Amino acid sequence: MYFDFANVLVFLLLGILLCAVMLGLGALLRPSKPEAEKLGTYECGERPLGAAWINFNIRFYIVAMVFLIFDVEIAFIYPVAAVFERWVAHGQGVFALVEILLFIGILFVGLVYVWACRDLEWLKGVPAKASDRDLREVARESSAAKGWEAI
Amino acid sequence: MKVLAQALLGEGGLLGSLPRDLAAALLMFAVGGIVVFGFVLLVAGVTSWVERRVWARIQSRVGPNRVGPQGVLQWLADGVKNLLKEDVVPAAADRFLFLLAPYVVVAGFTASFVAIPFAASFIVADLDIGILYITAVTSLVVAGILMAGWASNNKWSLLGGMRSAAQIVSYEVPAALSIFPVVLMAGTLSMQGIIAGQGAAPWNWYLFNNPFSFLAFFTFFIAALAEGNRTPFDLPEAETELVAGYCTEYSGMRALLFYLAEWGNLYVIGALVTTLFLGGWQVPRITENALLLSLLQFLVFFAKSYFFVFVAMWIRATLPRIRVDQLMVVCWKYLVPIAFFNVAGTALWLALVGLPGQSALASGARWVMTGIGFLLLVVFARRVVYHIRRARPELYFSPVI
Amino acid sequence: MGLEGIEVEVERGGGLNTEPMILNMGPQHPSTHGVLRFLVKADGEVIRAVVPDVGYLHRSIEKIAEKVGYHGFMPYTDRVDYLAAMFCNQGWAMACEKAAGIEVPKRAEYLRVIAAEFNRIASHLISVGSMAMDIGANTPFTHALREREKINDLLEALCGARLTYNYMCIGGVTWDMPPGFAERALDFIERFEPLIDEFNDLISYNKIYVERLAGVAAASAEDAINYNLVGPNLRGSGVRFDLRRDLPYSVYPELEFDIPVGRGEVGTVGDCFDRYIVRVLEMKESCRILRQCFAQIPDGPVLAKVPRKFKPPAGEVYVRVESARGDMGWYLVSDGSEMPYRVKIRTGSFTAMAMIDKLSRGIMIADLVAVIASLDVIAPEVDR
Amino acid sequence: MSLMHTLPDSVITTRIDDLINWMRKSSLWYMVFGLACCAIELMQTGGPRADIDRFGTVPRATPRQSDLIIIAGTLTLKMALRTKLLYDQMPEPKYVISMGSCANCGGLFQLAYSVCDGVDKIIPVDIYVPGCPPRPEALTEGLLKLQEKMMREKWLVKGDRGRA
Amino acid sequence: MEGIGLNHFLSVSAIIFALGWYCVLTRRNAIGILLGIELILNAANLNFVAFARFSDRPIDGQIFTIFIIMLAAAEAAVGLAVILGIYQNFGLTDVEQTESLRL
Amino acid sequence: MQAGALVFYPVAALAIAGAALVALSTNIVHSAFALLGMLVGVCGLYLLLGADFVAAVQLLIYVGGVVVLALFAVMLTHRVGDPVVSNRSVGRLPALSICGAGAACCLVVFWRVGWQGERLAEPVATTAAIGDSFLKEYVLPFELASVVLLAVLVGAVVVSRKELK
Amino acid sequence: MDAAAIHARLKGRLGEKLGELEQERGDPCARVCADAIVDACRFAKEDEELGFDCLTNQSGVDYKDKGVIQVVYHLFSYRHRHGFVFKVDLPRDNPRVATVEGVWKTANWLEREIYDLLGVVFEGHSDLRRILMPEDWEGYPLRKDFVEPEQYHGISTKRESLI
Amino acid sequence: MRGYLSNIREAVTTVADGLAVTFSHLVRKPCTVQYPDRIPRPVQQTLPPRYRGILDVDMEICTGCLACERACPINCIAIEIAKDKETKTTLISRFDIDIAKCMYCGLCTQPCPTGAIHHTTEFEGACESIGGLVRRFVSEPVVAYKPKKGPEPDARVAEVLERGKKYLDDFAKPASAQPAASTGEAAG
Ligand code: SF4
Ligand code: SF4
Ligand code: SF4
Repeated sequence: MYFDFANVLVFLLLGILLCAVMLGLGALLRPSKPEAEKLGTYECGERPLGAAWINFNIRFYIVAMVFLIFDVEIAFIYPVAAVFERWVAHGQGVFALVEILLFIGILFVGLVYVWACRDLEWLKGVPAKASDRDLREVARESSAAKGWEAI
Repeated sequence: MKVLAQALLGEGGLLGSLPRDLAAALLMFAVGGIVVFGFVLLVAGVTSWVERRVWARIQSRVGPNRVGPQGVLQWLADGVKNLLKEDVVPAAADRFLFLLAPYVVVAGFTASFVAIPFAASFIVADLDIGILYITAVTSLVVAGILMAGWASNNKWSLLGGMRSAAQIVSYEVPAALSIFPVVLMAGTLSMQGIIAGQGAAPWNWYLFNNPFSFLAFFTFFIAALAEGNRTPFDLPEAETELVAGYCTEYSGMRALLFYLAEWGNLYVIGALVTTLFLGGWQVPRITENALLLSLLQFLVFFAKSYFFVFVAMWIRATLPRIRVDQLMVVCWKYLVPIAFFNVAGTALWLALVGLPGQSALASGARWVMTGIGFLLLVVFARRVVYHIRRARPELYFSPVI
Repeated sequence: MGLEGIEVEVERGGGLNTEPMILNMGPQHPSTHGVLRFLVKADGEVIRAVVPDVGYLHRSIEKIAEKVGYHGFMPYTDRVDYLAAMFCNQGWAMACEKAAGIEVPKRAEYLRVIAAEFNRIASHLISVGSMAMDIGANTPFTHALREREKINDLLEALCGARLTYNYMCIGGVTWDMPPGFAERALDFIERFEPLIDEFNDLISYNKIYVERLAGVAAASAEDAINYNLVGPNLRGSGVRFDLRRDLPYSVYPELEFDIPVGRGEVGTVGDCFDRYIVRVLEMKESCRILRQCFAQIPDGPVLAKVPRKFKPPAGEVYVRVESARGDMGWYLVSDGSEMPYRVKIRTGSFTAMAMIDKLSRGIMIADLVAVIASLDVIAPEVDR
Repeated sequence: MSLMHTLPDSVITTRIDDLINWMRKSSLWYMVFGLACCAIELMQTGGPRADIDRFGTVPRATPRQSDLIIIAGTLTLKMALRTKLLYDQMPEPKYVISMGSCANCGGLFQLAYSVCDGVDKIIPVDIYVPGCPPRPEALTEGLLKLQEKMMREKWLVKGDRGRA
Repeated sequence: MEGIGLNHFLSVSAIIFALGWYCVLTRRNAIGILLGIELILNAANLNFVAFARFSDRPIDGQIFTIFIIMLAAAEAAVGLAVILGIYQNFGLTDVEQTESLRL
Repeated sequence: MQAGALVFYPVAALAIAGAALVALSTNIVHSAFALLGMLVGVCGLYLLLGADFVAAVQLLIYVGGVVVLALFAVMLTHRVGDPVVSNRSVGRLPALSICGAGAACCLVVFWRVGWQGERLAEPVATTAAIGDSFLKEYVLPFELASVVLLAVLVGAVVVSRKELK
Repeated sequence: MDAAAIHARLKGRLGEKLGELEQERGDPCARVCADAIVDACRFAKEDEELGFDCLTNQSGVDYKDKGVIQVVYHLFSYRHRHGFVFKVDLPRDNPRVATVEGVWKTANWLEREIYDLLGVVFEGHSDLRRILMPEDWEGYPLRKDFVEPEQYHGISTKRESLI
Repeated sequence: MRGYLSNIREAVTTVADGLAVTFSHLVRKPCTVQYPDRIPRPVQQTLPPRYRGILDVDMEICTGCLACERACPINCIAIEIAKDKETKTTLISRFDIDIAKCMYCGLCTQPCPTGAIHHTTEFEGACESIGGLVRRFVSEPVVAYKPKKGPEPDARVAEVLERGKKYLDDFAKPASAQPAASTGEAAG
């Protein structure tokens, strides 16, 4: 068993080694000319409008949360599923079956609940008259190409 | 591999005496090195070329055909080119995480090859938790992608990273749920164990075992595509929306490492599908020569896996991409319930009908399922012929041009 | 316990939906057709407002018209809408002819229609193809390019260029059909029509595709008219209006064709899918028109006599042609000299672009791409 | 500590350079960057008829992963600034193909008030492709010319890159 | 596996535990505190597995660990949801202030 | 040095370093990513202890779930670049002394008691045993777990939904 | 309705503010006083019989010699399939006119373009920014006396001829 | 439930049909023309005669009339001529075309009396320097061609002239001598 586990470690190391070799070899061969402009953030050819590190939609979060619950469930079923066939063979199939079905069933209720409450849907309705004044200001400013030094 | 180790080092566990362990480690690194640097790199590289050629063919083009015969070395050229490309770390990025991300992604991806079987006697480590292990290490990839997306400090990257993470984790649920029918039937999580439960002939595959596993095959494949960020689920790198997704800011080799993981992942998907549903390396015992048999098994396994790699490419060349809200709908409202249904169904089936050989119904069912599968293929082929007839194109059967 | 170094996050009511992210799409962005730029205020993936920023391709074509003269301006019109240059040629030629009262020979009119309709197919091919590509399917786009190449070949044989045709001239066309052209063209149409069906099988009615487009960014007929949407976009909103039939010019009255309109087949009337499918159907209609043209085209000269020093009398005209992107208006003011006094081109993309903000509120970022593609906005037409 | 331009000029090193250059030229990724009419021909060049993917040349959406920027079309003054920025954001080594009359020297839009007459005013151009628009084959030829040029470059061998 | 005994694992666990506590004590950001709690739980898990491994019923310890992991996940889900809720309503993730908010 | 130690120390170091970063990093996103390192390290320790199934579950749930969730939550709630986010509620020093003392006590006790542990046999597969236990002794907790999960799902969704509408 | 009828109906509403019907080669047109243009447009749109639901084109012409900048409105009715043209003469040195954005949405961008290229200020316009030219551009290019600037952000606008 | 199942059905059938279309392309011939090397005939030869490629001038038949220079809207033709009083001939000392600027519109070729200036099917002109994109047709002054009354005596020139004439003939001729306004119907 340790041998098997050691292999996992070895492969993780090899993955890292792979990257290191590639990047190291590259470091020997590639040019490097950092310039201020080059290191600027790419934003479709415009100067970036602020950092990207800002908040974003909560939908992703809810999805991840629902996932987490189901993930735990999956972790629980794995060992049971692995022995299920043996239990069936030993004639205790019904007990195991009931247990699995109960477990899955209860969680399925959860899914149904989330579904029914429309929590899995992406909220779309947005205040139709969200102001675009700030956007226009941004457009005006960037259109003026302020701060673009002469070429 | 264990066999090899035992042959070379003798019986006994690891983590005992140092010299023996070192020898074992050497062996592991040697084999691992061959697998990672030889097989994985090669497969990922060649896959990129094959993908371009298949795409090209579907799009009435030729595709890369200049580097090496028919362009097979195209991936090498791309690799060398990217090796020589300047490595840009944007000033606004979170430098440490930005540099770390590719390592995490690639390590997570290479680690999954530990449990991928190649032949009956060749698997790096037939982990007892095999299939669970592969699902688990994929999580590293998610973390790496999030890392890349966040560290870049670029809006497109961040959006791409978010989408990617949300997508991979969501689809892990239907994927894992679709694995259960197989696990239920095989009674083990070990990859070799699962394969051992199947046979060489199609009707001995889990795919055709019962209606539920047949359905599970499709849900699994779809979910696996989504986990691999493949069309129609390629939102994270949706070019027309998010530029290049989470690797927008990555250049040269670093970007290539992400792509490497992606192409390699394609093979992992294929190998998983093959293992779980298509009988893995099972071949009829046509020869007694162990080496020859192993080779044959390897070829069969590889061919089956690569067929699914091809299917993924083919799908990618065909389908548009779904939207992020639809992505969730497809996952939670379609795949997950169906997968639940499959698990419950398979459990019931096993409890009431049993495995083939245990009851006549079970044995009969797999014939029926095989028949249905064949029928579907025929229907599809007829449709292909219809399209050809209608367009009256110039036919051309050679795989190369 | 020490409380040193505390700075309090005081921002109150900072709900999760109140910090939208300002995204900058373009001017270099794979989906913006040509160089357009959109400032998007997005709340996660949902768009709250869009401000298009144009002018990245403003080539001052209208000003150049005042410098190069009537004949010399013809090649410039090719660049106004490079995907459908024939219509610009035609618009300019018609404007000049109307200003000077020149009658164009019948055969030339037919040739113009033939060239224009081929161009319409070519343009729509790009439009529907890039629509598919923006939704994420690359193959339909390349198939569209493949067919377009065949049209390019035909047009190349007819007028010597693949994109910037400069085929029409004031008073007619520059070349008559080359020998064998009609046969080649008909053969192409013969093979092309089933390919439209194949295209539909491949992508148009694909469930994912339909779901992506259905009900997205629907423009009601009233809004469409108010915002002056034209051509396929207008018809997508269910308004059965086509200059070729309703304010006929050239030889269109002699031809028989249908005007497809959006019916809300899969979603709401006037949604992205309607605008898309109208274009697909129009390609079929164009094939029909072309067949009739080749059957009906008379013999005769293809060019009226026009002096090399072309000087229309002072005055002004406004001509509208149904381009691939709809009603294209040519406003020409002449002061009787050799140079036009003022030329103004009112293009479909320009007005469509103005509507994007209205259409895209509350949709998702991925949809914005579809909306732009479905409106078939191209930069040179917006900016000129 | 790059080995670039440090090795002595010898048969072997030149050979290695050749190999490197051959690999590099066979994998020229270009940025999706269409400006005007020429962009349509650029598209067709990537399309099924001309298919420059044959030479390993594929489009990339981000400048970070591109080796080549094809200036396809009219460069307006407004766009010129952005183009410069995009070019700057490409990692070395990078190449520029100027496609079409407008990009070469402003072409027919030299008469315009809002057009930058030639992309070489803002970024160094490697290859000029004439045409208005150049047909896909012409652009392909430009690409091949660029490949020839790349083959002449030095990588490990001492000396400058051999760029103009 | 000579040389490495129970002590070693317990030591690691103790260190992680202490760091977890440190994190919980010093952070004012609620999410940070949650991360600290995860550290503590992991330390506990490690103990369970380690002790079990060196006892004669290795499986029980592991099952405990699995249940703890489950609970940790549940805690994370609910905890983070609550934090988000607070943030949404009050725009802050700072524990000291939320106290005074009297939710 | 033993081979076991050769593996143990780096893995333990990874776990501790990760934990330290979680606790000490000023940037909460870094903390969240450091948690990843800690979890992987602990996962390695589980493997060393022969608990393969637990290790996999750790990866699956913690790395794939909790870390991602935490990251999402962090990205949802805070503006990075604000240095204020990680300021402290307890002085650094008092906290450090408390925790340091605690850890030191534990360590001393452990090493005094001297659970050196005997040489362990090769670990055996655990999945089947765990599965059997779930169906035997632990059947009630197993089923309860699903109820708990259901409650968590409903609860968490309700909590985070309230604000959306 | 034919041109004369349209004109008559408009005249009924606008009276003196509407000029004579001109109908040479182009479309029927009439001059409108600058202060009446919104009224005229609104009437033209909302009146049942006129029903000009669409502003197909709006453009400006610089008549330098006359010292006038003319804004031209091309109206079209999808309902009745007829068209009409309004013209407004504005003084060249200070061209200002009320916006018709409130009548037809499409006027928003068309007016911005006229503002950008000819410098006509549309009073009451919601978003009067330059549209085609960059915000820091000087001059109105479509005016007859526009001179090209020597350079823009350091890019010179002249080029040596190769031949 | 109905909608649910029909959604699945539609998705499966349409996706499968799309897949069938793409699969059928695997046995169709690619339409790629493998320029430059793997093609049966050079692309130039496959282009139609009207193709407006790079301009060429046959100096043998150029009359030095400057019609082309005047016709070009963007002045990318530069011709220098000198009248030789004694021999009554025109000397062309420069004939440059800036193909970097040219827009390939063909306006210059239409007024040429002999078809000397014409578009070819040549399109390959990529160059590393922009200076290389100027085509100079005169290296040292040449005597301009003078149209002869009868047939051209010089066989070589005659051949070129023939080509030029053919080139010009391809252009549409204005409907003859009738007044412009009424051409259409009468000629049709
Ligand atoms: S060179 Fe010609 S075709 Fe190309 S962008 Fe300029 S005008 Fe358009
Ligand atoms: S083709 Fe047009 S642009 Fe070129 S030289 Fe002739 S007239 Fe001038
Ligand atoms: S080329 Fe033709 S038009 Fe030009 S100068 Fe010579 S003869 Fe005259």
